[in-house]
Amino acid sequence: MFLTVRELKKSFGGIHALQGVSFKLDAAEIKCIIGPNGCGKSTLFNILTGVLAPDSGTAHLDGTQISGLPAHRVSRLGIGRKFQVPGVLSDLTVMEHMEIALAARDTDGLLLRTLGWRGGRAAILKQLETAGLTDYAGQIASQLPHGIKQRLEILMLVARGARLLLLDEPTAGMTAAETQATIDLIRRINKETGMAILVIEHDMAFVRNLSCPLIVMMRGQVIREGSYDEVRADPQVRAAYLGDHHA
Amino acid sequence: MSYRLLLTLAIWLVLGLMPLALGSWELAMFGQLLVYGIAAASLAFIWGEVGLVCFGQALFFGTGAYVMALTSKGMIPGIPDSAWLGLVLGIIGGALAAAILGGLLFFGVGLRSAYFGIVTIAAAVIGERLATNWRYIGGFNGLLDVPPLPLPGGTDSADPLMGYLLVLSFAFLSWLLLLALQRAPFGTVLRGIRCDERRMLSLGFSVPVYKLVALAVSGGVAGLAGALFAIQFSFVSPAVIGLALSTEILIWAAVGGKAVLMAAFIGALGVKWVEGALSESIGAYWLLVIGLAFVAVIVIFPHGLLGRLLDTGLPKRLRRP
Amino acid sequence: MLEIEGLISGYGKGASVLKGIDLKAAKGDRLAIMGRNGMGKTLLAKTIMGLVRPSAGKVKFDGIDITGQHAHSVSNMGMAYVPQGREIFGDFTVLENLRMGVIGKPGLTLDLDRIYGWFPILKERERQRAGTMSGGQMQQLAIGRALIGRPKLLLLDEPSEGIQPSIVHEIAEKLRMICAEEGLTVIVIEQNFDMVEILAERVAFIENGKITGEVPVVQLAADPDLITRHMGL
Amino acid sequence: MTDFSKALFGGRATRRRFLGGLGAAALTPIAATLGAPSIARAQGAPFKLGVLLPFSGGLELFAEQGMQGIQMAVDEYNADGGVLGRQIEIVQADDKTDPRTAVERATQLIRRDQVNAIVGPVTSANRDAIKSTIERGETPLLYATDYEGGVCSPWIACYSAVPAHFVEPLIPFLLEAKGAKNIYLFGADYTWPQKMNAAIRAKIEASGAKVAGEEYTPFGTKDFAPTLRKIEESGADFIILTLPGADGVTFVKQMASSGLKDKIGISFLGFNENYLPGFSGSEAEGIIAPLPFMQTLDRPEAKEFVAKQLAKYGEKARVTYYADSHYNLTRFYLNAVKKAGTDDKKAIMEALPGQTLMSGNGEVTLRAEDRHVDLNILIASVKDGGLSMEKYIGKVNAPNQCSL
Amino acid sequence: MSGFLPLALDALNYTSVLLLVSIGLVIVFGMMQVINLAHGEFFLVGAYAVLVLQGLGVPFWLTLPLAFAAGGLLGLVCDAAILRFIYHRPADTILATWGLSLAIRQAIVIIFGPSSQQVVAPLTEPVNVFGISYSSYRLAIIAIAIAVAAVVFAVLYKTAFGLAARAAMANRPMAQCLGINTRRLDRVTFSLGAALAGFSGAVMAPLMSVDPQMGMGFVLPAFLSILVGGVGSPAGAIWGSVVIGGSTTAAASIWTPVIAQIIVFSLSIAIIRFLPAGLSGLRRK
Repeated sequence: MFLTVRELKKSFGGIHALQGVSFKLDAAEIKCIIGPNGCGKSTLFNILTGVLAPDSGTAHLDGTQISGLPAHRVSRLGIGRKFQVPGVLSDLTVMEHMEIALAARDTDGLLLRTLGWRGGRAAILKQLETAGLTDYAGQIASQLPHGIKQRLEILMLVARGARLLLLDEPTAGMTAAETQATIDLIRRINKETGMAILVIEHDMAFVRNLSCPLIVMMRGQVIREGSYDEVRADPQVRAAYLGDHHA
Repeated sequence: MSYRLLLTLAIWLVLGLMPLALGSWELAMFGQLLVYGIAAASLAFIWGEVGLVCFGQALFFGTGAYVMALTSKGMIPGIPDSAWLGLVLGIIGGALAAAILGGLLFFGVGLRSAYFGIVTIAAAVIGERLATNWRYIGGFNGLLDVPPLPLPGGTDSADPLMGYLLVLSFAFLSWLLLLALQRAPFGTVLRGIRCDERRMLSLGFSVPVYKLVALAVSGGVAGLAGALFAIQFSFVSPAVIGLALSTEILIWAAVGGKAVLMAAFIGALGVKWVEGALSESIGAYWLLVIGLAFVAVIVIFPHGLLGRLLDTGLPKRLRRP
Repeated sequence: MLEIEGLISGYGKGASVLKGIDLKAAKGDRLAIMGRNGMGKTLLAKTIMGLVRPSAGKVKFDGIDITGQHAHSVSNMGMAYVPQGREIFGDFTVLENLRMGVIGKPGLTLDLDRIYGWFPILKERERQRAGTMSGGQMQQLAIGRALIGRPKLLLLDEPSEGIQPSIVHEIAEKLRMICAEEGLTVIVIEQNFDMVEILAERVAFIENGKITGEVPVVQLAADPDLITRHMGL
Repeated sequence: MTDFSKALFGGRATRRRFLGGLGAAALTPIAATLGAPSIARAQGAPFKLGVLLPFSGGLELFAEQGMQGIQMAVDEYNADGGVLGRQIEIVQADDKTDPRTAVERATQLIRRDQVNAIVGPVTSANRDAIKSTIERGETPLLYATDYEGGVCSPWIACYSAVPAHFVEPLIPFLLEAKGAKNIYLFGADYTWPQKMNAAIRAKIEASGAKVAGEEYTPFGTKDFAPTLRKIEESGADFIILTLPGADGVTFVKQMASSGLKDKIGISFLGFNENYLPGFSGSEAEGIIAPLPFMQTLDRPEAKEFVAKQLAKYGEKARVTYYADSHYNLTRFYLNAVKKAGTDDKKAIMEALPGQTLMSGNGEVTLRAEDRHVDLNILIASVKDGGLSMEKYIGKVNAPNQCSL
Repeated sequence: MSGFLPLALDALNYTSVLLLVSIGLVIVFGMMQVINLAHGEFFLVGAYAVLVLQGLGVPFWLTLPLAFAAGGLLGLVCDAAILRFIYHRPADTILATWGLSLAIRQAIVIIFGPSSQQVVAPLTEPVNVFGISYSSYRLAIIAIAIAVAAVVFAVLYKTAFGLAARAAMANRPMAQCLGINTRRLDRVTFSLGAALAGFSGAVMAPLMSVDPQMGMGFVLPAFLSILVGGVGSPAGAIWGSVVIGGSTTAAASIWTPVIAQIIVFSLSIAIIRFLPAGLSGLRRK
């Protein structure tokens, strides 16, 4: 198994954010975690990226334990994360973002190598061109349209060269067309780079169109795994989304 | 080449040609002011790139000055009394002081930037107290009779022209170094850290190490400025290590432009010059005027007086295609 | 009561998220605004409230133009806001939280009995630190804090978030009752149809920063596919 | 109300006085030109005297007092035709009580203004800081503040009370006249108090009395309770204070408030008339200070000097030993210029020592061996809010400062 | 080494003084995130207010409230003229208030002259407490500091203003949404901080040299106090003053004031380093 998560538990004060979450992900597989706000998705991502250490349980990437490692080490092992709030560096230009991502890939973030790094303009422009962001190259990130910010962030992670991509609500705030473009982008990234991708999302249209296996979380637990149709048919899941009333 | 870069280069050219136009008094004065310019630029580097408001800059400056004075006076056991060696050791000393401070503050539970400022204030005061109490390095009065730097051709830095050219060359070299770092991918990473440390961590950059190295580089340049101070002013004392100088350096950089090396550099020269002129012309009122003028600059020009004018922008490789 | 015309707004210097919102609510109306995450619903609430300054457009409240007014003046004119995440003062006691609802408003007394009548749990927990209560209790406190200021309009952002379905139901019923009693105008931003169905009469859908349609709740309840279509569910 | 308006306008009036003085200095050359056209036209350039004093930064008062002396000396010589047939012009510079600024201003005075000599500064740190600058600039430095001793440079002349001047007469006086047996030494954390106390300790121990304790405090300390407690518990019967400026005032006030001052005697080195307005009631009463001069000194030369100062700076002016020392050292220097007959700095510096003149307190000689003076010392104490004589000591010979 | 009781009294006294000075600082810093480097100059203005008022024949105890008003008035002016433009730029508030401090201090030098001025002490005779003789005015300061802290806490925890202020400290936007005019609150808060500084200056005036530099010695220990105590809560000023005041007095009693300063600064750096939320942050965890 590429990513193995076993019985992760985490609580803050009296709130049990994760109450024993386990799941698996194959190499080059896309899975989507859905669940209402506050179900523990973000805590899970924080543990998988080294921002938080779990109270108990483990996570392994390709046989290496990643739970409990500091964030930059986890990143170097090949986990890239896209944050829920558009994760761009507000006063940097798009090209600077790409330089940071490419430098992180080529140097593993090691300082001495950064000093000598000469990845350069050509690689940056090529990346931007593939993602269709060339027009925005010189713009400051805080001034970008919302959707472009999201795409820029994903592109950074791709350029950074992760083996596993964690996407936290990648289409939040996007138009339907932008959402579709993002789905295409995710599919293409997956196909071309063989990256495994774990998505958190609660936009069901997105989930349906991405058509991948789903993991449904609720109140810190995995309540269901399966395909879109299986999950949609599950009364418990419908309850989580539409309230008891419709169950 | 942007007109801003041209302007910056023109300033260097003018500074380089000044000896043709100026008498020995102006050269001697500028030879002293340029030292402060280097210190201001060293602060602008970490303030602008990493966003650290550092009240400890004088600590690095002072370490450089003391190391220089002790070495050239032959007061460090086992180290020959060479002024040039002192210069090198001064740079290393400043960098080391910065690295130690950074090592204490950046790792583990990180400090928010306002706290960083206050903690460095306390560190500057402690540095000043230690220097005052350490008899070997001269205590409160400090060390006097620091010899000038011998230069090829039998002259030394005590000569106004030679002193000026010496400090100017080091100022130019420091500027080149800091600018090169700003414009290298390393600088881009630092700016990324300024925007969002968490995200840079998640991209695989060990943020504390980068901050530490940036602070050490800044400290090294400040140490160089301190070493040059020792030979230009021929003395060192706790006054070059404490809070008063730290605050002054912040002021110079803020008035000139805290994020732009050249603006901060000129800011130091300008503020010192205006201070001198005001203290001669309006007597006791000069501090009042300086204080209020300074408040006005901070309120009205968040980027400093020259920040926008001298911002050389991004390197060519990062310009829009 | 509330008229919004061509409202354009965004965060910071960034591009606009709301791209021309038009919305009307008469006195006594109970309007829900639904839309997917990130469509600008919360920004809409913040812009109405005066926390975010719109770049264009107009907001009229009770006949007065409040565009660009500070949040405290908007509040004092009679608009109460229950934000997403409730934002109660966790370090304050329940009573202090309730007092916060009146101290900014001249001429109001702390009419606790009225609030405790609706939410008895708050009376029980009066001296407790608000941060230690459950999600549902905090939500009742947030609503109580808004109502104690005797607003004309109640603006709720995701009141069902993070609350057990049974409690959502209870809160929704209670809100409906209160609104009817007080003749309050309500605007509720929601994703949870359960809450919307009980509380609102009318639903406006927001997508890509614009209002894409308005449907009576009865119609939505009768035809669940309508909501699926609008919400992409 | 008058006191208030004095407080309100006192500072400004002083300022105007300086500016007025400068104006007068600037105008006199014109008068001289009219009176003696031939010489003045031949040598029109004024003879410049640099003054480097802390006009801001906390020691303004010392600067004002020093300036009072210098200005009077210069005005007297100018009225007498100046030196070398040229009028003397004062070039004033503010060292902000900061060593870095002192070096900048010294450089400016030497290189830009090309002064013939510099009078000042006040603090030892600033004097040490500018030492190399004035030696390289080969410009005489005239230093007229009491200090820790040991300055020996061909370019520096000192009109200063060094430790011996205070310690030699003070300790026997405290032991014999005041019955002190156990003395606590407390000072600010810098060179002057440390050197001073080393000398005091040696003298006390040689005289068979005891040092109850020795302690230093950082500048700017505002709470002296722990130290006062220690002093009380040490069993000391006298304190010798080397804590100049505001901190010293604060210490004495807190000592008075704690009641300790009624039990333990206090001697304050460097105390002078400037400190008096800082105290209220009986807070300062009984403070013993060794001084080379005081305003109320009952000697003809002192009365004459004070009268001249008051005539020049107003009846309310304060005349301290700073005014006296700066006045005398400036006169020594201007006499040397006359004696040398040239504005060659080296020649003037060589002509400087060996002179004797009447100071505000007896005859004083500028010694040839170390360019320091032997001062006439008196011991005063605070009585009824003013300084009054306890004992007149007379000439004290300090050791050669070049052989320390 | 002194007995415990005198040492405790000395420590309590210095703690009280620090508390007086830092309580205004913590309110301003905690509420507005403004690091007010001009705090020492508001202190100075309070002391000089006593000087002027005593010159006019106002009895000492009556000058205290007037010094409070003087500090507050100056704070109001500074807020209106300077600070309201830069509240959202914390680093710049440090620099601007530093410039302000320079200007105020020099204005005092120009108006009153640079020298120490005389403030007549109201209580001069030491009294006997538990068998040791102690300065009666110092005892008065302890009482005043406790009273001021009590009043400030009563205002913060018992009045509507205090509730609003604490609410703005905890969640600014929400406070606005509940009808709190935070802009006006800022102005009142800053003025209150300045007024408290002025008041503490007036209280301290009889015990120290009244000169233009007098405020500077307090600013740094007061800042360390509020950082050590934690700026998130007004109670932080109490914890911080106890730690800084107590350790300064103890170290100065055991060793020397110089060593005390070095120890206290290092200790503060260590506390701030490992407990960024200060000591009052511990309790909340």
